Amino acid sequence: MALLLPAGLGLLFLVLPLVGLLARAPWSTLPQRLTEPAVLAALRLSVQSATLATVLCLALGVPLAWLLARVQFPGRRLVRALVTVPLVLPPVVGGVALLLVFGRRGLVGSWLDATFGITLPFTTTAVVLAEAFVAMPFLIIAVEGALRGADTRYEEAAATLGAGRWTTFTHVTLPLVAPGVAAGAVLCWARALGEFGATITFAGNYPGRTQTMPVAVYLALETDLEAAIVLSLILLTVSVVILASLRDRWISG
Amino acid sequence: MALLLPAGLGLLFLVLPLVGLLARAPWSTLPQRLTEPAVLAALRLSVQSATLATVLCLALGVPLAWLLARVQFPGRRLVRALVTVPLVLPPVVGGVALLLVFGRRGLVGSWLDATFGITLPFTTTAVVLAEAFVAMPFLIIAVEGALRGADTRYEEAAATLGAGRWTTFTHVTLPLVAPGVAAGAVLCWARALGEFGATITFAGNYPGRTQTMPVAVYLALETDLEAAIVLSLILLTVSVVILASLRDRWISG
Amino acid sequence: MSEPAGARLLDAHLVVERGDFRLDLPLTINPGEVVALLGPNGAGKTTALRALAGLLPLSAGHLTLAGREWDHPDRRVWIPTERRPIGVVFQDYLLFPHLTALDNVAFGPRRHGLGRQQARQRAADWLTRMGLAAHARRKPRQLSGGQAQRVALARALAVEPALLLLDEPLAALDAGTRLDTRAQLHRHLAAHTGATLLVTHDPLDALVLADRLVIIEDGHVVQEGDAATITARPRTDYVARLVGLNLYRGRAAGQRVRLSADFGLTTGDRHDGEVFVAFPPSAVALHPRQPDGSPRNTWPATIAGVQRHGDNLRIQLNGPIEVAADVTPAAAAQLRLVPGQRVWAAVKAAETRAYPAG
Amino acid sequence: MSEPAGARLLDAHLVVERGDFRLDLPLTINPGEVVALLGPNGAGKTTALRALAGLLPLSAGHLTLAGREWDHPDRRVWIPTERRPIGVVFQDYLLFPHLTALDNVAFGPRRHGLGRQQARQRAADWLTRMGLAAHARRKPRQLSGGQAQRVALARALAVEPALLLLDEPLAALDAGTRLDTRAQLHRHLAAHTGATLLVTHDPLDALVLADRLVIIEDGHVVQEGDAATITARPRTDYVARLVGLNLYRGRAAGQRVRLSADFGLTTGDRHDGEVFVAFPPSAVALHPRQPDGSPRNTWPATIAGVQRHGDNLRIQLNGPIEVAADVTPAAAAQLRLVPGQRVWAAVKAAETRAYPAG
Amino acid sequence: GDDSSDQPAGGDGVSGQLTVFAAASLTESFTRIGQDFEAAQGVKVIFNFAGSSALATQINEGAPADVFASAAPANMDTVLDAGNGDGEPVTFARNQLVIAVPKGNPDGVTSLSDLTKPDAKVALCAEQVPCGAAAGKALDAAGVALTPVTLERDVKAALAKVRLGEVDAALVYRTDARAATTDVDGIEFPESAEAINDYPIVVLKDAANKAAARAFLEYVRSDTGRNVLTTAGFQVP
Ligand SMILES: Nc1ncnc2c1ncn2[C@@H]1O[C@H](COP(=O)(O)OP(=O)(O)OP(=O)(O)O)[C@@H](O)[C@H]1O
Ligand SMILES: Nc1ncnc2c1ncn2[C@@H]1O[C@H](COP(=O)(O)OP(=O)(O)OP(=O)(O)O)[C@@H](O)[C@H]1O
Ligand SMILES: [Mg+2]
Ligand SMILES: [Mg+2]
Repeated sequence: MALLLPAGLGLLFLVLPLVGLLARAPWSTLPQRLTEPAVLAALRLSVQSATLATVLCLALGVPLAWLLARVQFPGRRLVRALVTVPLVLPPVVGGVALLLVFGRRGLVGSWLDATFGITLPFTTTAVVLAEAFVAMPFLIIAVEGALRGADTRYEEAAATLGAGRWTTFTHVTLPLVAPGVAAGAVLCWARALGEFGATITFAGNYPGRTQTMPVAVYLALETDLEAAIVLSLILLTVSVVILASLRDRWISG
Repeated sequence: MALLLPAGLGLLFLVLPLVGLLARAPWSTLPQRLTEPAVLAALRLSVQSATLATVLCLALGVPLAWLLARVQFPGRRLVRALVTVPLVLPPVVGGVALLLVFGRRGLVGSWLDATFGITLPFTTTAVVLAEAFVAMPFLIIAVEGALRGADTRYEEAAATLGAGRWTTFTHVTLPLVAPGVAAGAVLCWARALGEFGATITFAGNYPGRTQTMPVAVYLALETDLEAAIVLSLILLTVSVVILASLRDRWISG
Repeated sequence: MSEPAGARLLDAHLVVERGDFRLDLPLTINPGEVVALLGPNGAGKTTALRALAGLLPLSAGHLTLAGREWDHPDRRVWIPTERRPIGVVFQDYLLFPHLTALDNVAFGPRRHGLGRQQARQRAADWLTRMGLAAHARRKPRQLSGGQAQRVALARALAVEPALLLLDEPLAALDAGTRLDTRAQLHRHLAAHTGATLLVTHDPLDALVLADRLVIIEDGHVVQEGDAATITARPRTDYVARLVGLNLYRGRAAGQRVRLSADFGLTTGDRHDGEVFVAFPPSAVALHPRQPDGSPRNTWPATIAGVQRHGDNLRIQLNGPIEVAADVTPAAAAQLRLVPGQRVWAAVKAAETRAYPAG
Repeated sequence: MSEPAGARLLDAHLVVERGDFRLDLPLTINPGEVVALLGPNGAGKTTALRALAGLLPLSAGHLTLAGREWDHPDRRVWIPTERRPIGVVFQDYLLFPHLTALDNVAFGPRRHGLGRQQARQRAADWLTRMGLAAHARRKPRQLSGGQAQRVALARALAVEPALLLLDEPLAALDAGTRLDTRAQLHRHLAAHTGATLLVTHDPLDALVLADRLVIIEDGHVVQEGDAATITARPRTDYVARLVGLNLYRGRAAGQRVRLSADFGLTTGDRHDGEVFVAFPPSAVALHPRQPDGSPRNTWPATIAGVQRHGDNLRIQLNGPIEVAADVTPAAAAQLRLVPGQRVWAAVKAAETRAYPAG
Repeated sequence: GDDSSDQPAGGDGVSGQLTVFAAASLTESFTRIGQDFEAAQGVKVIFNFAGSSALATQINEGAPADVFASAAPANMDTVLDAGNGDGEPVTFARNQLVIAVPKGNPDGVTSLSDLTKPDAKVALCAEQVPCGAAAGKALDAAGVALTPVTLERDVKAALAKVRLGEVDAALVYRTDARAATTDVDGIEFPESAEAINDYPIVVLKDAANKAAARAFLEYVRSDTGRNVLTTAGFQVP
């Protein structure tokens, strides 16, 4: 089979480095790591904030994807291009940009501070925002692709039955593109979970509050390569287990 | 319109940080930056290696996505989960993992060195490999989603006309999911273009050979925030222009 | 056509341009009336239906239902599809693949303000009426083609639309189900106080279900009227084939009609000027030699094709005019009717009908 | 059925299970033979066709073409779809949306080894034969429903298959095009040396195109034979409706057939034991009062429904037996035939046919 | 959030909590010092470890911090130039370069000039980061022209290349070499004296708890603090 060879090669390319990590990991230290409260706190924070960031991305990104896929408006090309900005921006610069806007001295941040007394940076909210900023394009582009691939005639049929745009969207379009949305959400969640540069810049590195696993890995790298590998493998295992259980349910559902 | 409000909010959230950067950028230094040979070299290297990485991802990732979407085999859940590994692995750790496998003393690398005298680290090839490793999951997941959404009955029709799996794949399936593949390729290219952690870890940093724009941005950040912002904006503009011109052609094509 | 304007429920002049193709169709439908739109493939039937549904905007003209303007490009009036009280059955059903048959039918009533339970109840009633109660919980992919089409019909009817649009609603049904569904549809349409437009290829559907037929070709109306008129007096080849007649155009002088420079027919009716002449295939008799005797139209012809047609054979003949003739298998065997064979065709003047053209 | 086994091109016993539904269909087709598969919606026609095409595996049974086994679960034999020399027209066409009509048709020939130019040439020939030369460069979305179906037909025929499978190939065509396409199809099928299976709802298609009819209901064969036998002697309600007859089952003793405890008919034929009795709706006469005179079958009945049916009206009657009667509009007006009206029905014994059941 | 509000007062009139922004290379030493300080003074110390440049940006964008300990004077200057320092910074530690080679020194490296052999693969830090600037100065002082295969983004990355065997040698800080003695040997060389990197620390202008901040600064420079730093391989002034 002409398709199996490249597929196998691709899989090998993705899996071999993991094998390398597994071979190098100091397994004896694993139990001790797993009981360290700081590691557990970082793990919990990572999963929680990645999930919240995904929810935020779904709430804002799916409508934006719909706008790009279904509504003709002037400047659509520009908007579509702007959506890809956080993809290309080095995450650390993304973090700086977020500071420039939402920081205490920032465009929006100073107003938030003066009006509501809210400061975002260095809070768990900041972690969620940083992750959402970096991960949202993945969701938008995946969902837009799915929307373009979907047959718009079902939406016409819904309109003839009296469904407005909103109902058509929630009752017909979304269920039809559910696999695409699920794929986008997976990408988004995984990207948020692995996010490091923007998070440490915008939210800082406070254990229990803003120290996610990737940030902990970064710090561990400063002192101990093996420790960093073990932490990465813990993060990896957790995410793979969550994704494997979720995705198969979503896809078959 | 109940959909326009979140869409607008989402767009604002993505665009505001960019505004922050634009407001802060020292525009007067731009012409000088743009003529620096090191900047141009980094820019060219970034675009070239991201493009090569995308080609590599397409060649290996599309067949793998097809395998996941269309072929029932034992362990498919596991393979699907493994594909997401590079997404969650902090990129620096991904770079370490690549070193452990393809490095001079690595599993495959030592064999390559002994047999062919090839060492990958610190070469442009290493840049492409690092970017491909990090970006491939985006392509695979997007394409798999598109394949699942596509109507398999067209493939049945092709089979009745005598087309085997390979011909059906190239002549029917791929054209049908072209928008999904295009979306995946865009994600993949953008992610590769912005890739920093795995690249600098696996390929190192040498101007003209392995110094991509994100690496240059990172180093600029160490000394001069404004310079880093200008470099980021240059990278951004180039990628947005390329994406905007490519995507609209692909989507309408 | 001759009703007072006030009685019209639908009053439209549909002009739509689609690439090279231009639809230009004046259309009125009275309350309770069923109009069938017939025409060859590509004539613009689906285009007209989409314009009525608001899925295609008019390029010009207007569209008014019950005095309310739905689409009027000159006045920039436009009511979107979801605010038009319509029901549509699409040519390829378009059942929502993620919903069960029941939820597909309940979708419209829900949107029209019914509660979930009420909507499902109404949907269940409709499915029962369509003989599909047992399939209510199936997804569209698990339904056969004909089952899917009946669900689509139930879905459109369940919203009790003021304008019902049917794009070949019976095409995929088997003969038995078709009869039942046609009867049900007929019953429903008879009770329906709204307007109905039925796009169909099947003349029987049109004759049974419609009060009036509008026949279009290439985007334009070629004939319009009740079934009896159209059946008796087709005005184009398409309509003639639809109703199963041979049709010719010629110049009449009394009973004699000249069809070409060197061929004419004697007809039962007297006219002067441009006329159509029509007669059924069964009126054509075939003879091995030139028949003599009572005054009739006779001409030599060559057999171009033979098909079974019901219990009879339908023979296509070339010659001064192209004509179809129906003969019994016994007669065919006796005449050795094979393609290429030369025969004489004969039609009694009394069996032909002539009527003014233009 | 009675041919020697050696003459069979297709020899199959298709057993497929799909949820609750089970298809169990023995099927043989000789070289050049056209078999029509008829049955109500959901009977399993598409299922059988998919099993033949290799799109569904058999659960049991076997499938052999020209002595080569294609599917035999007991022996673990399985030839995949793309290696079966077949041509399929799907119920919903499935034209490749990204290819032009020409490239859709050229797809099969290309896969069968023709060069690009030759394949396109053959495709162009087929499109021309189908009257679609002008649409060769269109994408499927730009074709009307009927145009798309003709392209699908051309695509299936262009590979010159040994087994041609047609899932309602004419359903979406207008009456005129249908006649032409049917004639073309007939011509092609007559020249075709392979086997053809035609799934259809339209009895006319089946009668014109097929050499033999196989009728299935709920996955099982209920009747099989040539058109004349089936038309004359339907054995189920579905077949009776298909061919337009009233059908009853009863116990015969000579010319008298008892249909229920208190109702019987006198028939033209003599039999003993279980029989079917059939007569056409046109054989039923309606009278306002009980008719007297010549010995005939008469019974009181109530009008359940009236439909137009061609030039006549078809009346559905309740009573000791349910029966359909055709009357002229003039007669209907005279009898004031409205639902609920009580009338007397009469059928001459000579117009009924009885034949053994079971 | 579980952020603790004011802690009960303890020690010498300082109390509450203290936020210290410290360079990532100080993670181990400062964590130890912080624990001792907490025990001694009853002040809760919260650390934000990250790259010095990122910390400087955060401080200049209004991050709530009391103390900034930088791994390079340049990043300290960024903060001072923006007017965010309170008083003059003090240098509390110094770091010196060594040549890191794989354990056992297989190539027998003894001096900088051994690194110029044609087939030797050497990793340096990029000139934008402190260890790269220091390496440049040292190489200049030795009069050695060296073409590295890579200019790493920080000293840990350069060291990792040695540990994984990708390069034959790297110029790294003595503290880093010492932390990795299981995998690498650190070879001292005389020119490193020309390229010593200073670690400055300062109390910030917007500090919420200036008393505790000053106490922390003093504690870092006390004997206890110096001890921790020296153990890690720093020189202390
Ligand atoms: N999207 C399109 N772009 C250009 N031309 C189109 C498009 N859709 C349809 N047409 C053309 O418009 C004409 C009318 O098409 P329409 O679908 O209304 O025909 P129809 O009467 O419904 O035919 P059928 O009986 O075969 O369904 C056809 O010639 C068709 O080729
Ligand atoms: N995927 C499926 N899963 C379960 N049952 C199915 C599935 N597809 C079809 N069926 C059922 O199998 C039976 C046969 O379906 P099939 O499509 O073969 O009918 P058909 O004879 O082609 O009908 P039609 O004339 O309406 O096209 C039906 O009862 C249908 O509901
Ligand atoms: Mg149509
Ligand atoms: Mg079917």
